[in-house]
Amino acid sequence: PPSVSLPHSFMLKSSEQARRVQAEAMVMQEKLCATHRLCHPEELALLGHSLGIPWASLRSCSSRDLQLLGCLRQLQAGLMLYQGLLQALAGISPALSSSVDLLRLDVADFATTVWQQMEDLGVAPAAQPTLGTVPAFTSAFQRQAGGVLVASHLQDFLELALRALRYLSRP
Amino acid sequence: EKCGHISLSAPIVRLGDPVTASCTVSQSCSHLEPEPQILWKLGAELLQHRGKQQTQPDGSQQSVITLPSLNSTHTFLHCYLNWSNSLQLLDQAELWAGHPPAMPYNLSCLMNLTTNSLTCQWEPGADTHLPTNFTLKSFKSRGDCQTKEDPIKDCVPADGQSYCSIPRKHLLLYQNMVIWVQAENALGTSLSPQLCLDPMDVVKLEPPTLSALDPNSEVARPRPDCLWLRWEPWKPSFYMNQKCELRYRPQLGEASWAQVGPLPSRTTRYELCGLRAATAYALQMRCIRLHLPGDWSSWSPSLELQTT
Amino acid sequence: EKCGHISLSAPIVRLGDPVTASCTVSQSCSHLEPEPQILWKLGAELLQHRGKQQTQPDGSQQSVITLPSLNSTHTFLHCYLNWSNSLQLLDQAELWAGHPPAMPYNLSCLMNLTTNSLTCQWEPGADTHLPTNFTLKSFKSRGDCQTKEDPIKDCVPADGQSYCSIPRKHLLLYQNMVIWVQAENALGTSLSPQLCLDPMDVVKLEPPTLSALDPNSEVARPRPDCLWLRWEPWKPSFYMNQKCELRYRPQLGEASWAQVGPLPSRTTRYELCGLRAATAYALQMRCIRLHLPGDWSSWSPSLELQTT
Repeated sequence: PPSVSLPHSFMLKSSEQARRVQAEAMVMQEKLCATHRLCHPEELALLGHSLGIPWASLRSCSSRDLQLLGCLRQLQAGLMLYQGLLQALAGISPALSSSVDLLRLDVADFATTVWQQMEDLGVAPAAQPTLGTVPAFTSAFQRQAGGVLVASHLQDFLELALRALRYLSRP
Repeated sequence: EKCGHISLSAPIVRLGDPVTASCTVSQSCSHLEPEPQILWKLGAELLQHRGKQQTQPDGSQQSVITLPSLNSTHTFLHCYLNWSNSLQLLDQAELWAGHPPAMPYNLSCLMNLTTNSLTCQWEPGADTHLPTNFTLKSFKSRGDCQTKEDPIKDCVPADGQSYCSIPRKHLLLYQNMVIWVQAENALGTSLSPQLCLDPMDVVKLEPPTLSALDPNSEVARPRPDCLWLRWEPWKPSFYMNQKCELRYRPQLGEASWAQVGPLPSRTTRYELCGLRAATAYALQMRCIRLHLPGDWSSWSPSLELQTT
Repeated sequence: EKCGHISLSAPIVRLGDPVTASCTVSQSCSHLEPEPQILWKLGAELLQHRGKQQTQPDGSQQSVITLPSLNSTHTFLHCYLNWSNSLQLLDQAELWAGHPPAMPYNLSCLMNLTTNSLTCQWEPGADTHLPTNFTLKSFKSRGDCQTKEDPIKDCVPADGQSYCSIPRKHLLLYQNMVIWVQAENALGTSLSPQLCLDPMDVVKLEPPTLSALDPNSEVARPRPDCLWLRWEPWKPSFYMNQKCELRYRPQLGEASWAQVGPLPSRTTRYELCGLRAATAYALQMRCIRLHLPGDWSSWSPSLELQTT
């Protein structure tokens, strides 16, 4: 497609949306630490690996090799993946459920914002990506530990997305 | 079989409209009277000679009455039988009169970042004298609200209230939605004008938190005409880029506010100079969303600081 | 298959009791380490060399640990694998320690004639440090409560509260019922002593309403040492025969109350004499059920009258 550029209003809104989701993911992580003493995501790498928790890549959004359409697609697909992961955490624990619900709704809305922008640019794939397969957490501990990993990685994912959006917003 | 039965042209009419009613008295009740006489009362008033009474083919007695203009909003119509000189009440019907709902107006909405719900309020319009249901209706849309995407669950306000809150799970943030109010009673329905808005563009922003800095920890020899302070935005709005304005004036006397702005929404150290020495000042701040639609927050409570 | 799994002898024990735990690490997780080492943490404390680790027939690793005496009421037990020199958390279990419930005591009930419900309150006894459920249990009975008639629906108080109200529809008035409180947590159950009462014998009676009478309309020449008043019982207790007591004293000074009684529970005209002239008096009244069990109401608010 001819060189595609993103409208300024999309940059502003999606950046704010990214910061909003990032703030909520941080709140979720703080609650998991306070309530369930799960405060160190680095201690959960092996568990995350054994649970088969997938991670979203934003390779096309890195400033070294930024491809706008690829970046949008990866951003949208990544948000759908996190929406699915957050859905799988349902019933994580009474203290956390409202945070997880709010975060899932905000991630879903952000995915919609990106998808509608791709549609407006006429670059949206025929079918919207599905939530994808996510692990089945079989214990409260797995859901809580999974919650720490998802919240922690979602913040890193959004940090990359914000950097790409800032990079794209430069005149 | 009913002793007496009233049937109405309509139980609810417009104020001043006519009402026709018939009262049918079964033979089992009227046969004891050689010449059974059906009488009507409206509220407490006996309606003299107003009903046309006839014997029906099945032997029952029927009286038909027309009230030319019903002027009370709520009253009772009673059907009596004059039974060995005592008025016997056989049936009664409730009559309502009022107006179809006026068009609700002044619809406005605010997004609450603490409850994450969108609260809309409206003016109901003139009293209809009838039970009238208000419903806040909306659907998700895109762009400039020309297309209708998913409908949103109706928001039904508590009785008698003219506001309703749409919970977060029914909202699609950062996209436009169409919102209106429907008023409905027995005499009709009316709709308010529609609003087209993104909930995040109507956030109710709270003011930032101002706090004093200890001058001595800031500078070696604090200037007598300066004050040191810091502020940070309202926590639920941390993620929103905002710009702010600071206003200040001596606490005593009636000086008008001096104002500084635009200022960033958070700073750990701000020096305000050009003030009168040894004077107590009141400082306030407000903020507004940057680059994107939004309203000014109210002014923060005063921070009271004294120049040295 | 779980990477690591803790199983406990019991998740809830008595304070100071031992706890035995095992952590089983599946081969899929431990095979990456030549000599997988399982470590334990209790709260934030790493338990050095306290677990006996063995390889199981299925190749998994299992470490068993015994905590001789659990002294904190709520803590976490963590199972780690030392994995290429980084501690990897594989599972954690929540540990609770506390006491079985003490016997609830001081159970008392009052029948509320406005809400027509029987409200009972009790002392819960010492804190058990564990989630403990209190339930107000009762059944209908007869005579002196030796027989058990119909059971009554359990009354479950709101969280943390030590009172519960049994609604009218579950009560059989003017008959005895048996009531007690059950306290239950993971370590046991305990029951309060039982009460045998008729709800109508424990009515919370409110005081009567005192009102002044105009002396001039009572007598031609009102005596300076008298006051005229009337009273009627608390409306919801109108049907109860009651006797009452009146007490009075000058408003000023520290005179003790003078008392008159027993008096009927309602009178339209009462003359109180023998008082000091030209003095402001405070009058109060209370009542109690007549001939049947009941408690005195509290004293009514003061009626202030002035002798002439």
